[in-house]
Amino acid sequence: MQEMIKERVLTLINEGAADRVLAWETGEFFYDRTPKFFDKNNVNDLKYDSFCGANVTKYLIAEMPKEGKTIVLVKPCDSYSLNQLCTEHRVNREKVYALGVGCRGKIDVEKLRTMGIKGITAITEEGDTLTVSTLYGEKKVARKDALLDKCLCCKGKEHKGVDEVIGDSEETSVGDKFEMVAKLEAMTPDERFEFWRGELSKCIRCNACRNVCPACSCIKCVFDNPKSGVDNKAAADDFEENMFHIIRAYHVAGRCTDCGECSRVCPQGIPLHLLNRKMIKDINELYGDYQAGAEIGQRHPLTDYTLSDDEPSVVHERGGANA
Amino acid sequence: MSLTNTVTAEDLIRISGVDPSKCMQCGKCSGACPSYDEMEYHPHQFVAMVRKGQIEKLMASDAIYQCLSCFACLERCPRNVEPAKLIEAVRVAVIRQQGMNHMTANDIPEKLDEKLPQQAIVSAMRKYSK
Amino acid sequence: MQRIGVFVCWCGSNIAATVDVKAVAEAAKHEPGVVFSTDYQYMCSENGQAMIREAIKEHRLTGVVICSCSPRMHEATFRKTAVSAGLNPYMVEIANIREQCSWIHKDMAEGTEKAIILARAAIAKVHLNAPLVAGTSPVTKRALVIGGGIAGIQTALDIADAGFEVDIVEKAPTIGGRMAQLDKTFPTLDCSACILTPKMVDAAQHEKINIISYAELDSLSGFVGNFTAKIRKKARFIDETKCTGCGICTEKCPSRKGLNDFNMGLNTRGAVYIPFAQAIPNVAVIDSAQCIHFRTGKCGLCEKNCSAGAIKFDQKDEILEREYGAIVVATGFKPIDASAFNEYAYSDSPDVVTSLEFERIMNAAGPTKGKLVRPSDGKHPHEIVFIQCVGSRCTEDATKGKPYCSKICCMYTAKHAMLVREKYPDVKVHVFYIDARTPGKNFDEFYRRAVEQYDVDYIKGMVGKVSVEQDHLHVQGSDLINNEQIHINADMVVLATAIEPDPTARALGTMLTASMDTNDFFTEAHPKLRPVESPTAGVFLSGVAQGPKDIPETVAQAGAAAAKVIGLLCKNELTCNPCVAHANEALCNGCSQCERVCPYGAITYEDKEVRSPEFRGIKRIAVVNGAICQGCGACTVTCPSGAMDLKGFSNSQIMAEVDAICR
Amino acid sequence: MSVNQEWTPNIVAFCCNWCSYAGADLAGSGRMNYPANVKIIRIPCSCRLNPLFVLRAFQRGADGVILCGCHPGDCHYSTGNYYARRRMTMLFSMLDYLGIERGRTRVEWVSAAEGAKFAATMNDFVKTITDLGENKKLEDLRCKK
Repeated sequence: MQEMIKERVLTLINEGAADRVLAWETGEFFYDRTPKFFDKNNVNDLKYDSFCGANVTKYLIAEMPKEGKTIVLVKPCDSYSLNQLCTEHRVNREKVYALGVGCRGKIDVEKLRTMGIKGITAITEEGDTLTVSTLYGEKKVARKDALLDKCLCCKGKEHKGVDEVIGDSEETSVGDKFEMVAKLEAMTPDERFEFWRGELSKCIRCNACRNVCPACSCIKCVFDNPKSGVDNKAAADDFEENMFHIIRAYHVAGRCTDCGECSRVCPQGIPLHLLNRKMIKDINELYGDYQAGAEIGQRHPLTDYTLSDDEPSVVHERGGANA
Repeated sequence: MSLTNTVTAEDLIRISGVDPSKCMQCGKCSGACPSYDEMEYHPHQFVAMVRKGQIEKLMASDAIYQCLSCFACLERCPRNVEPAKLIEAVRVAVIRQQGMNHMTANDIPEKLDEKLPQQAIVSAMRKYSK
Repeated sequence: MQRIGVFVCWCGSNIAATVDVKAVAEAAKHEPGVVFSTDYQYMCSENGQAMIREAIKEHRLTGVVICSCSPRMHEATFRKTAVSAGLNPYMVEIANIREQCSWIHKDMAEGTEKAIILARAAIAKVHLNAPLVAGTSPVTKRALVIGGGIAGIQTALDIADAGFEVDIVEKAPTIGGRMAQLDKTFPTLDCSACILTPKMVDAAQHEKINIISYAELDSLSGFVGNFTAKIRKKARFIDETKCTGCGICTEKCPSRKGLNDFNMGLNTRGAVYIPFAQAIPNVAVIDSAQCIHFRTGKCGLCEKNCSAGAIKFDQKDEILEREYGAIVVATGFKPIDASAFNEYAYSDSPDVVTSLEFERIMNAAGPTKGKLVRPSDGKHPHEIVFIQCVGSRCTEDATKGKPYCSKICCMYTAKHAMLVREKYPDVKVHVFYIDARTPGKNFDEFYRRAVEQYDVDYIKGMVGKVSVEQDHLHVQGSDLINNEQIHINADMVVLATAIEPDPTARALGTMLTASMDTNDFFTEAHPKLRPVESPTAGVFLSGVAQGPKDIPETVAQAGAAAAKVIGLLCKNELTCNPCVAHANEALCNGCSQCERVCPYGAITYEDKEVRSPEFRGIKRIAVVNGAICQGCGACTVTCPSGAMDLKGFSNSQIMAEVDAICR
Repeated sequence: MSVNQEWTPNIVAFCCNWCSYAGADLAGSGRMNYPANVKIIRIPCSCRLNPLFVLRAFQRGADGVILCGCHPGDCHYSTGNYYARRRMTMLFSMLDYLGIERGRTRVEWVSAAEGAKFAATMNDFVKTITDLGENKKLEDLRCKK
């Protein structure tokens, strides 16, 4: 598929339909896939394979002032982020050629490591099986066991609002994506508090979650703005750890497409997506099903209302036993 | 409501789910009633009398058995007061006071005709088990 | 650093009884920036205000905190005091230590402690206050009246008489509205046309009034004093400047099957028609859906017969763009569809008619030339039943009908009953009523005349069913007074159907951002004190668009709305509320979220060049129109970057208050 | 606040200018009592309440935060309280999800005529917070003196 994509990209650039492409290149390790802009001279270095988990759409924002049109490679899940960015006028859809690329779920090398596979030198795939070459010989792993967490709650194989699609996709979700949220909801407040203290106290304020998040696209973040009253560079105490993540989750509520990048990039392994997903679950339950980025121009639930919305006390009334 | 206690307006309101205070006494129910001439008290009077707490008169009246349960009053009421349900509630109250001579729940399913409104069957049954 | 003065009021014993005012003044002295602090019996008195003025000058104060009664009481007073001493009025903050402190607490220590905290919060806020200057915006001295019924005509005449230009936009081919359809008017029984048509002529001939008929508002932008409206003038396929209203075309037209709207569809008219004899403009209009020429390309008889050459088959809709300072909504009403009430057999028999249809039957210019006959067979009726409250006073949860009283039905039914008895004493007339509601000058006398003088049979009760029988209508109803059910064999049944807002009102409300209630009546800015203004500045309400009302009330309200419009148009410029939102250009992402929550449409976006440490170049930025913004702050919270802030209630000001309280 | 003295809660009440602030004034005019630890901050509309302000209050040691606004349908700005309703629902839900006691936050619609309701609401809220005790989960220790 990678070759077909390169060919198509070249054709588009040569035809004058676009000037550059935003895709992935190989990073420091053989499985690293880093976002990169290519032009027709270096498009040959473009990579697209099962390691391209990263969502590159956010990089388009900085590209907007440039002349010409940019091709962006989007997996089905990335297309939601692209649409949301267009809705928020952060990306001008007219300056983008959205090239949908097929996806059957992306591989998480960390998962292989947690299986105890060490010294990985290469990974090849055939059908549903991965062959992992290691320093200590070859190992076979079922592909589905090595998928990124975000692929386990895949948004489906359909690209939303792209200009063209190359390759086939598969839906890779397993089970209910709100399962863990529901589990937390069922805990007592003290148990939940302990859970989140345990997780959030790991935060080192590296800002990776913020930097990767396609919804966190502010030119200047409130945490960097001394006048916002909440600025801080490092979490000095428990509260600030909480505060940062509450505010971040709240700021993206209704806009978060649940792309799962925040948890993917967190070096401390904090399940940040559980905060966003809670907001999504609440929105779905209280204001009707809503998927951010499903199409351009949507009005998100927090900038909307109905006359008969639940009162905020609904929060207190739900799951009464744990009050 | 126990069998020995007197029936109150609140009991009837609870049984029927009818709020008699919504009634504006327009009389459209009684205008629509096909059994009007037979009935001692007419649909709008049921509503007014329940509101005033004159329950005993209603319970003693034959009017509750002359009501055909046709629901015309309920259908026409501009304020959704549903007098038929209130009349039905008076009947229920009478039956409950009479003891347990009515059908049991288990007798009902096999007698059920799907084409008939269920409430009509139940209320008719109560009526004839006087 | 601000130089702040703190003034603690005793309010006689109102505050001083439970708050140690001296202690509050003393505590305030120790707050940063406070250079002067004092207390006084009555700060709002002339002496108290003089004390504030002197202190501002003597201590070169830049900010003032008054610890006194609620700002709702005297904020304006103290702001004026500050202005007279040369200080910006928005550098004054009030700490509410009366209504929200001394009056609710009994313990002196408790009250004093809280008063000190409230004073601190106000001091903390005033530190961050900035002088605000109210902007101004010009006023276009022309009004738009939407709807050309009696409400619109009267409003337009009153505004025009004050010397301002007025445009009336009427969706029908003629002005006149519902009143033109009426036969007689209660309680005087004078002929409706006789009192309306002179007003229509006045409007048409007034040099300041411009009637735009057969037209609708397409879109509206702008704000109070500065609206721009796009008006769609629908093609009537007649050159208005040439048509003389001779009516020859209407006689020659071979397509005769169009229902005559003016006569409530009781008879038919040609495809080219003039709605009624006194129509203004007295110009024909072609119904293109009915016209043979438009359907087949043939015919054209009207064109051949028009000596003025006014027929223009190729006429297109035209968009007029006009500017206005004020808008009056006078969209009126229509009767509800009676066919939902099938117990009254409206759909089953032509002899069951609505009151407005009956009005046309009784009208000398109507389909029967004013002769009372049964629509089914043209025979003279001998017994007529009127039913009131059809679709009025139903509950919200009822499947049909309206929850409100339509207000006019009791009176027009009395009028109809009386007119029938007057003209045809042989006809028996029964009226079923729930309540006869006749509050109004000479109204009850009028109703009593119907009963006493004209022997109309008023029956307290309602009709439960009307059934169609061979040659009559069988009416079954209740008589609650006599406690009996009655059966009448009637020749005609007249339904006093509820009235509802014109169906165009809802879309118009959205276009004007004027709020409406659940029944689609326009909401007034205040139900008692501002009954002819919409909450949206510059939009005024006239007639039934605001709620059911009769002609005298409508005319009174029309005059009131006109007075409000004149009051606005008299001004050369409007002073804006300075506590408005504004976007920090360096922070704004241009994401459009603020625009979505703004109830006034005050936010637009511009591509602007920005130079800030984070961004250099051209970017999309939110721009708040300070003349439209009302300062609610909805945008400030929805803004993810914190670019949007509200003057006078800024993020940092509110947080400073929070900090002071939680200290 | 010192630890030795008997603890009383500190409560921040945000009131919209048009309904609830006037309702609070009316409670005062009617001499209806409610505890002095309720301090009112005036905001133009309930939709002006940024969730940041709520967090800020907790950070600085507030034990409870309550928002009062016009009844739905009565907003002076016609739609403000509808947005506030959704925003606060989501914020409260988030705080609850993090294990913060549900009772510490509340929204109550109080009209300008409901002085008695304002006082009753504040009495009830203070009681709830008193029963919950000090806010320990969300306070910033550095801000404590």
